[in-house]
Amino acid sequence: MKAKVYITPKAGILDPQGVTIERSLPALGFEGVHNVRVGKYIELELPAGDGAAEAVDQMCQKLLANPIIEDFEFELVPE
Amino acid sequence: MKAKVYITPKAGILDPQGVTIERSLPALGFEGVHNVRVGKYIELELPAGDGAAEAVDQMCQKLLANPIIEDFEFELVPE
Amino acid sequence: MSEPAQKPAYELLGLKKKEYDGICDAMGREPNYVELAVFSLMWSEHCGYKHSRPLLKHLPTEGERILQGPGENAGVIDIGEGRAIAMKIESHNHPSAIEPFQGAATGIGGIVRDIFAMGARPIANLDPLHFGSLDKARQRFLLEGVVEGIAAYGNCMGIPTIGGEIHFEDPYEGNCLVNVMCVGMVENDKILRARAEGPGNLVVLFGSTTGRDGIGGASILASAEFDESAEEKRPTVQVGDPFTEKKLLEASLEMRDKGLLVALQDLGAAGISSSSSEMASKGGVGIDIDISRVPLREQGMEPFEIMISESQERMLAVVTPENEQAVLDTCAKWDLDATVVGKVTDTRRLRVFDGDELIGDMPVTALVDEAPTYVVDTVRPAHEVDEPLAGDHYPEPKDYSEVLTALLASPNICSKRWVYEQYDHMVQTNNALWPGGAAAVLRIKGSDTGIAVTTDGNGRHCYLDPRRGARAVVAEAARNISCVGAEPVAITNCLNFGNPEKGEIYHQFREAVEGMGEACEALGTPVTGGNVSFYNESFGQAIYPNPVVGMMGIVDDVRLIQDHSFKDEGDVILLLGGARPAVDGSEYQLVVHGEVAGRIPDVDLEMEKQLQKLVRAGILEGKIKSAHDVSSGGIACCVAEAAIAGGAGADIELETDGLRPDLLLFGEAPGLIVVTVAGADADAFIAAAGDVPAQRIGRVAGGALRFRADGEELASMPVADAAGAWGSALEKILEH
Amino acid sequence: MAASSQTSVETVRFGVVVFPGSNCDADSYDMVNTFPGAGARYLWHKDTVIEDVDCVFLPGGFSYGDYLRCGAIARFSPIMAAVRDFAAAGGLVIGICNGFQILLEAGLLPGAMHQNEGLKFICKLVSLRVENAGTPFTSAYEKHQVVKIPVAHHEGNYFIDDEGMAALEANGQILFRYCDDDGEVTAAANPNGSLGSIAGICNAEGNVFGMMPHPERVSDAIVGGTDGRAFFQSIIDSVLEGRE
Ligand SMILES: Nc1ncnc2c1ncn2[C@@H]1O[C@H](COP(=O)(O)OP(=O)(O)O)[C@@H](O)[C@H]1O
Ligand SMILES: [Mg+2]
Repeated sequence: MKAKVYITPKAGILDPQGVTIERSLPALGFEGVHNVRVGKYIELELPAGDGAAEAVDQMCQKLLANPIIEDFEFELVPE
Repeated sequence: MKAKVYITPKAGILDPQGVTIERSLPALGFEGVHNVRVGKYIELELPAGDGAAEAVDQMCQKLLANPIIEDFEFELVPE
Repeated sequence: MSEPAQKPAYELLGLKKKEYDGICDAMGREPNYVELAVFSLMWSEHCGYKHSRPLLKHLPTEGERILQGPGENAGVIDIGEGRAIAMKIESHNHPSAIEPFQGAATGIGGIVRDIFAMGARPIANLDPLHFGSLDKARQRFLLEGVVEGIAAYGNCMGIPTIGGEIHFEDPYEGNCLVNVMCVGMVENDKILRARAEGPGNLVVLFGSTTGRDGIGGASILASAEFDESAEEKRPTVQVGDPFTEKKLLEASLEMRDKGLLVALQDLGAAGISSSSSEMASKGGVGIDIDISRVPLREQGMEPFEIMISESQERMLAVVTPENEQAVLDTCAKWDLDATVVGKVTDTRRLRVFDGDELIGDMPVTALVDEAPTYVVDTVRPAHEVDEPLAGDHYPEPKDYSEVLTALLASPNICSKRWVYEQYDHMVQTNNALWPGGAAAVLRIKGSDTGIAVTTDGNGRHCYLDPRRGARAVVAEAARNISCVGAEPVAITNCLNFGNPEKGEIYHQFREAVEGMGEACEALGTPVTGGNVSFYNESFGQAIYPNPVVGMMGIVDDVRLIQDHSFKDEGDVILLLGGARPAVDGSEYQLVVHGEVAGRIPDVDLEMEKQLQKLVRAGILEGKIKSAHDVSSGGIACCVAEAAIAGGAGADIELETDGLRPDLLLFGEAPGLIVVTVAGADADAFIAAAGDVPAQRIGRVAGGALRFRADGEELASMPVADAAGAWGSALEKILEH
Repeated sequence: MAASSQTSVETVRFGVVVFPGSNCDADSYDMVNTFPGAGARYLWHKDTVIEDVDCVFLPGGFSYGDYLRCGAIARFSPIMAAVRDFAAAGGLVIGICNGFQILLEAGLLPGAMHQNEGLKFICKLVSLRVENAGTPFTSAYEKHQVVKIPVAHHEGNYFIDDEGMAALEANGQILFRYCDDDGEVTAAANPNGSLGSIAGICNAEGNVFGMMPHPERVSDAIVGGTDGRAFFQSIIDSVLEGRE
């Protein structure tokens, strides 16, 4: 099955990429955009089964996200 | 309103990050994971209105994604 | 819509009818699709050097120190004590124009592989870059992307990017130039070559998996065969993976150290086809490849796609059967895939198998050495004139200080700190000079020796006179090397031109190659290899003809080198060399008068040799306390840069000798060097200069720059103001 | 990656860890060996034991390409379990640049790294102020001494939460801050946006240390400076003292 993982900078934590994008948008003609936050989107395939959700959660905790500065969410999509 | 943007490497384009993560997962005790693809997940807020979808599409094309090597999708979420 | 008339496949692959006939002759039959795909690439301009081979043949390539000239992955130069330097320059212009970050990154990847294919450990990268004017957003985007791409790849590999150059001018707007040079160090007895030998030996492919990258034009074969909408599945842009390349480098050098390799070759253009056939050609053998054994990263790849895929970060090795396991083990240690994909034969043919089935069978010699060559009738373009502009062609500027400030802030002259601070230029801890000077100097660990490296080009000068321009480029590179105290030894070159099928372009190419050869001959710096990049034009507008020279020099005691900064109050500033500055082709002409016209002065190569010898000797004897060659922006900018670097002012008094002061200060001519010596040494130095004209032009003094000619003050400003204009110009433009 | 250099019991032994993407490993190794009282050897990331080592040295580089996050994958290398044990037993562990990032990811030091504020890789000489000269890593410096040591990184923008910061301050765990040439800690002198202008910290126990700047790059006058030597001298002194 497929897992879709969304990793976002923790609320209240500086996001230098988001800040830079937000600053450069007006010059491109996009006014009024705010709260830009840049995170990661990871897709992966893993064996289906009862343990899948637990496995993805563990992967996120241990490797894919850094809990000090990032939050994560994921969804499992059967194929 | 809020836009959620998902950016992924185009099919067929090498994704060195995905490959490296995939290779390292077995050592962490996660077997059988494959097709890991790493992209970006961006959230932003913009003025609601008819032009919002068009604006986000343009932002993706011009700034957020690199259309030569990346695909993007987005959804608009009213608040 | 009506069906377009179907063109023959060879034509869609860029081959001419005559070329196709030649292939049929060599094969003794018509080629199948696999063979046609392989031939079309091997006989492309890129691999086959169809328009350049006849001229390149005449370049001087021999010298006492040359251990390997053109013909291998890189040239190799003996630097003494059992050590050698491998170096090569290459272009990645077209990919960078499409996707600057990845184009530049994979450019670094490619040139680095060429260096470690020789068994050398890469110790430095250099990056000569050319873009259109930074007024345009697209050009700023290209610059930022290219610099980030080079940084991302080189920094990750741990190879310091220590030099290069950056030039901005309109002719590069549609075709940026991204040339990349790599320098490596190898012990003489560990040099590897790409000669496949020993029928029965195995061919091992290691590194990344193979995908559809870079199939490019040949993809029409797939549509011809399947007619599916397979087209969009084939990315034209390749993504670099520096981490895999780092492992490839370490694994290759470890196998070198263990003596496991008969031959080593990187996979570049045309992938397995060219690497295997070139290795076979060099060794006078044949190679069988079984494409079914190649690890793939995409499903459903056609045999021809596997043969010509240009997937990055792959190497091909020839190993004896006894060493097979050790090679596979070393790759496993570095977490790299490695597969035996073929073997060496005595057939002198490249045979392609899909499992047991023979699907291609081509004579190696025809593939590698028999691509047709072309010589085009030359046409001298109308802008090339015989006479230089008259001395009063342009009005004399009213405010010389303003001109000096404008020149110092010109993107072509200003500080390139914004660029080189993005490069890890210190890793490997060898740099005896930090970026920003005439040439970069690296110490060679474990010895007193240092090497100096530089890249130089001057498309604008070559546009006005390609022969003089190319001669001057070689001389300038040598001057840069000499200005740190090192002796110029050898060059590698990257020849960037427009469409060579046009008489005017071919004229530029021929003149430039001949001019380069003359200068290399005269200065004793043979050509160890290089690269040719044609078709740098869009919408009929070609780039300036732009030969780029990468030069290396040697200094026996690296502690004696000198930089360009003014040192002590009271030091005497001398101008060495007799060249007469001219407005033609100068940065001054373009920035202030908005034109590029006239004829550049020719370099006096005999005088140049003596001038450089004088400067080197003066540095090594400790007499010369700073040396800086006069180039863009003329004597005024040369002095200003030395003053800024040293944080010291200069009082300059020149004699016009009939030259209008603006030309004297801002004009350009090859063959001038500004040096400083201690006051007490000045007279003796001048007396010992022999035939080299040496004149006192001022003193290091105070905190201001002052220029006078024939007693009349022309320009003056605090060094801090000059430093401000020069130091922040690029940031200001990019951060506007 | 040749055999280890000659070491004797008298010598202070540095174990330089080599990850597949390390690239300051050889610089670090060579530099340690320029100290008469010290000897370096390499430790391979797949090793599971650390023996005959006084100080584990995680060098700079891009351990696993620094894909995903710097140091995120390296932290799971077999050697890191051994490094953890080594540290728990009181051994000295230093991480320079990528090594610092790995120690953060591994939780051996508190905090995390963001991308540099300017989003660009920065390589340049910067000034640092020694904040605490009473540690095994800084004893050969003087408190508030200003030293010039280069940075070369893309992700050196140090972050820690308020509580963590308070603890760092209270325990004297901040050893280096970015400053201007006069030793003033200013925003303009902060090259990457690090909170508190932090350039280097140690753990509460005082035996694990990480810094972004590269002292091994300024330990030889011919390549631009010697301000880094005192860092290594401190470690050597401290190990020798411990043996007395
Ligand atoms: N401008 C040039 N001057 C001298 N030698 C050249 C030049 N261009 C190419 N060569 C030589 O021709 C050979 C083939 O070049 P190339 O196909 O670019 O090699 P590679 O695929 O290893 O990069 C090399 O040995 C190269 O050095
Ligand atoms: Mg090659």
